[in-house]
Amino acid sequence: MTLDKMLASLFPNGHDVKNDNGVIFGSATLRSGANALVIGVADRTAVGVDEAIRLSGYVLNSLAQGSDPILVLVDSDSQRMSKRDEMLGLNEYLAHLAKSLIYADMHGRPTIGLLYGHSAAGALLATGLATRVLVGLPSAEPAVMDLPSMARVTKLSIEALQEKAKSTPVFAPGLSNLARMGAVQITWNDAVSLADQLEALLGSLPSPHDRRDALGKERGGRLKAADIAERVRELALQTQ
Amino acid sequence: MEDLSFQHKARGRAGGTRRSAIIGVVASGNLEVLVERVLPDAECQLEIKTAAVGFGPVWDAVVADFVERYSPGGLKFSVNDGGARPDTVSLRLAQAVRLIEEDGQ
Amino acid sequence: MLMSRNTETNGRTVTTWQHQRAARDARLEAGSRLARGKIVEAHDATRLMEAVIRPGDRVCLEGDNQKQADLLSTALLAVDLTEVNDLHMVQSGVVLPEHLDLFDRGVAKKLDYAYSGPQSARIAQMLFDGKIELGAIHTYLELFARYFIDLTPHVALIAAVSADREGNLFTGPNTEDTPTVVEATAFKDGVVIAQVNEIIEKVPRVDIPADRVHFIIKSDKPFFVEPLFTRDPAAITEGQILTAMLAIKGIYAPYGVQRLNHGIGFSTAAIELLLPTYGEKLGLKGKIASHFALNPHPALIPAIESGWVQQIHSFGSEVGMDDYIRARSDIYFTGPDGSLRSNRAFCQTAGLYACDMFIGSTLQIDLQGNSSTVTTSRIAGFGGAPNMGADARGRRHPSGPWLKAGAEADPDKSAFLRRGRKLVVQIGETFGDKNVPLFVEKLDALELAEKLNLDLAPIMIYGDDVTHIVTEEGVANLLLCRSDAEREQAIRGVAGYTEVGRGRDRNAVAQLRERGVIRRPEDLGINPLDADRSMLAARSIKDLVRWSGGLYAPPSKFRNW
Amino acid sequence: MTAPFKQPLQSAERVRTTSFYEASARTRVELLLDAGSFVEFIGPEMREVSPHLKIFDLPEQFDDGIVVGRGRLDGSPVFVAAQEGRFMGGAFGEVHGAKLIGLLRAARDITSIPVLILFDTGGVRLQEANAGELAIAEIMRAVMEARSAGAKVVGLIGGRSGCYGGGGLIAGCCSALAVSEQGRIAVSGPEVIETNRGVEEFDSRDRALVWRTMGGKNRRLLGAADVFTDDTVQGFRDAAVALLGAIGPFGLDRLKAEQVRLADRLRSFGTCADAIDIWAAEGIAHAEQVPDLPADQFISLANQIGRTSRDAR
Repeated sequence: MTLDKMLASLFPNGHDVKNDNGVIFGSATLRSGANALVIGVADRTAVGVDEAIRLSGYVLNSLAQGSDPILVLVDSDSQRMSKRDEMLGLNEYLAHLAKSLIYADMHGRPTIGLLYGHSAAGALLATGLATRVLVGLPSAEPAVMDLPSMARVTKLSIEALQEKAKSTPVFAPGLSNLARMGAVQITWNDAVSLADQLEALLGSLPSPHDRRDALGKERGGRLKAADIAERVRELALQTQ
Repeated sequence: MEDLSFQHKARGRAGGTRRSAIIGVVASGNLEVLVERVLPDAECQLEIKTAAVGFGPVWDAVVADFVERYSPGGLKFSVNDGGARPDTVSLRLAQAVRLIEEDGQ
Repeated sequence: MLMSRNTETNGRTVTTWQHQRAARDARLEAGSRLARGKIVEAHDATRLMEAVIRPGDRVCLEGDNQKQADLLSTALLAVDLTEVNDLHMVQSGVVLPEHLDLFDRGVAKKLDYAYSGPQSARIAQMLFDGKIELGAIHTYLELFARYFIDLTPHVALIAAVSADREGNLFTGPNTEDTPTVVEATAFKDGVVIAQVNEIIEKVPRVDIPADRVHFIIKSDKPFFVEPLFTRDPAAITEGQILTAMLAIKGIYAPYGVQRLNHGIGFSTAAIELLLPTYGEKLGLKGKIASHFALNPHPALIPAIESGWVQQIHSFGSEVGMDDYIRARSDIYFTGPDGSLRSNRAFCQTAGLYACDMFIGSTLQIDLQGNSSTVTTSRIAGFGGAPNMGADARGRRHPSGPWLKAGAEADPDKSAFLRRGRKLVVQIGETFGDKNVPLFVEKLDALELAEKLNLDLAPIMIYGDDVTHIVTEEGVANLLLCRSDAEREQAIRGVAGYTEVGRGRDRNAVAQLRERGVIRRPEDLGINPLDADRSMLAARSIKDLVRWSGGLYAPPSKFRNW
Repeated sequence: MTAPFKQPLQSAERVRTTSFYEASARTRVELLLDAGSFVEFIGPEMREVSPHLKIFDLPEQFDDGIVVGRGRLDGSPVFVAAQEGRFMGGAFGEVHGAKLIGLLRAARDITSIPVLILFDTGGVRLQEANAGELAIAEIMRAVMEARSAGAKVVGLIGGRSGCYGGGGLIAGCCSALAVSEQGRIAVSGPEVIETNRGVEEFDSRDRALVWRTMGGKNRRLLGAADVFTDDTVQGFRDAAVALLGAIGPFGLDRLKAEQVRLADRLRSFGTCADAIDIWAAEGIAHAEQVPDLPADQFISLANQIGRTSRDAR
């Protein structure tokens, strides 16, 4: 799905969202009349220090404004892989963007990620995975790790990896795998109005509590994570 | 991966009072040994999961010498092996015994 | 190279004794058309080769352990094959890919050499494929010796750091083979061509006098030097530390070994790093390890700084050690300019005659104690180890360790008539990389010799020269063995869990242990659990830099800061 | 440098002489905390191993490469998590990550007990990449929830595997960081950059380049890490104590200050081609010698430059 098509389907009541060299920024009027902040990454752009600092700025600047949601649209590359970005501390810039989104979500500005294209690794952590609800569109093709790279490191053939991927969602790329892990909470239908689906989501938003591990367990993708985390938490609480 | 299991009679009970100890790390050419005081005093058991397939006779010899030398009665050893050499295996097993025989919890 | 000494002049037969000189002069004449004085531009290097080299010539292309005449090898590779072909390469090191490309292309046909570590796999393949006509694989000293008897180069292509306009050469700290190669070539009517990093007014010191050098080519970039002798202390394992402890307490101490050569493996690096800690604790300072034939190993810095080492003579240098060596001229051999003067031929001779011990690692040891670094797919050559690791039959001066070893080998003989023995110690872990056993029933070298139809299997050190084998299982003293059967059981007795080790006769090994032929860690009062990295005087390259007071400047690949 | 080798070493002596870089995760925890105070949660005897490694026929580790628990630091209770950088490069998998998540959620609930994270990681564990990536996302969320609730989260970085990938992002979420010279903090590893962008962009074998770009000294000078310490467990212990005493409450002002801090950094150094240029732009006289400075001299230099992320992260 192209950005323009998606914006049109999402925001029939109007928006001023712009794509500036892959950095998405603007606002949109929702059905409810709420004025959502819309940010994100388009055109499979790599997220480096320059992109991240702009995006975090948009989030922080909007925090004074009420309780309207923040939408994060994602069609990105991985983090930008360069000497300059790493030298300047890319990890801090990406973390800062994620922190800003998490802070906003925890303080009355629900965050919704819309994964409509590619994304990977650090870029996904700093954007879609830092939101309360990550929505997948059918066109999404996330790849935490691409199979050719995996093949190189594991010294297995791509065919062998594809074979293994049939029995587990735990390593292979793809939207359905991330959904089974609990990372993508909902997958929308792009043949019908996205605005309707957004309103439905906003009408029944889960609490800001992170329950992706529980979801991953329900969906059979991550059978141990939720239990282990809870066991550690309980053991630690006995400290008092 | 290959799983191996060894049961031995030990001459006597291993010293100390600690219930368990762990040493080593699973990495290429290295291994971890978890030792637990869970068996009758005259018995000793080793459960091995190894990444190097086909070294059963070598493990057999290493384990027999180890039991003969340290008499680790009452101890169960659980080994995760990343393909360590026999000398490293012997060393880690000996370190595990030393650790569980130390004073402490 | 026989040629008629008789020429006809005006009907009279005159005997001529200077054919070679005349031929050399003709070559120089041809080459000088490309030169201004002795200086030839780099872009004319190949044309110079074509001018001075004749088909079938013996050519020494300087490939040392470290210093490589890389520009000249590239230039030689590019010659017109109609003018230069079928060369007989006589060089110590086959190190650069170009050294073998020469044979692929037909520039060269025959090879006599000593060492081929970095090209060990390809040279084996080319030998199998018949692309190289092999003369022989030598030790360094042996090849140098033949330079003066039957393998004298017609042309030597050498490398130096700088030259002046007359052609005096400064080789820098890696003098290595250069003086020997030049001596053999220049004084037997050969042509010497040097590549240099720079041409300057006055060289810091004259390593090669100008009258032995015929052409000089300035290279665009400095010749390639590989740090071959740097062992990162961070990679030393507990097993290597245990083996090192056994060697120090079980061999260095009882024999009182002061004059020695170390190999370049991690076990000997561990020994170097244990001297100031474990060795100190054993009270051995001043009693062992004071005089070395050795490259400037960074791992020896803590021992030097702690006052253990009195003197080191070196085969070549090591990357990053220049400032340290310069500041420690009490220890190293240095020139008037302050930098290291190494010399492979002299240092090999020193190792052969003036050292009481060689200790080093190998890849395979058989039941007789023969050792080899050859595998069926790799031929690394011999380098210097066989000379270090061999008894010098011509040795006549006595020393404590030498006499003691001789007495152990033959206790019944009259002391006045008894030869001493050099201690030749093989040190290693029973299993090497990827769980490959050190001990084997049959060396891969034998299989290789059969496949290549060689007269001799490439044995690094013959079993009858080996006096001790040290592994984490203990020390086997082969001097005390009185029969081949005992020798075999002594070897099996320290072979651990290898098939060779598991095949030992337990009773025979127990008896050998009672006689002290085999000494286990506990027999030496060593608890294997004490072998801990905290015993190393330096545990990282950074520690070595600190020990050196900042004088050691490790190459970038060894840094983690 | 020259550790005496009495066996066993006196405990205080061991803390002082043990290299953090070399020590195992367990040894780091044992020596970092007050002697004998550490209690592990879901220890190795529980055998909660990764359920995914067997798919790849790979060996498991009983603690899945991370040690979590509680103990005391200078008498006060702390939670601690330590990654074992030698097991699968310290990478995050499902179980590995979940142990840290549970610890952070407890810190959030209790609010008064700080968390020390001893990072040693290459990032996401390839064989369970989706689970690892998501675990990192959950950890980042949990760190922010813990900090928002008042708990301090301090990262200590000086292990063999550095702090790469998602580990770098988690580090960026912490209240404060201490780093040694060996410590590296980045997102993409040197080999990854070289593989994707070519050796001209980044020569991963040029280790001096790797360290001056991603290593502890550059991170300290940039203010990304607040404390630089010598590579001993004692050094990290002292750093942790100092940081826990200095960290104030988290709030929006911190994030706004961080926005300014990071934007300033881009403005000041965004056109630098190399870390040496950054240091030179900071006014350091012989910038190229910074990598060779001994710890004490470097610390005073860094303090003189004075960049920290205090109150701005």
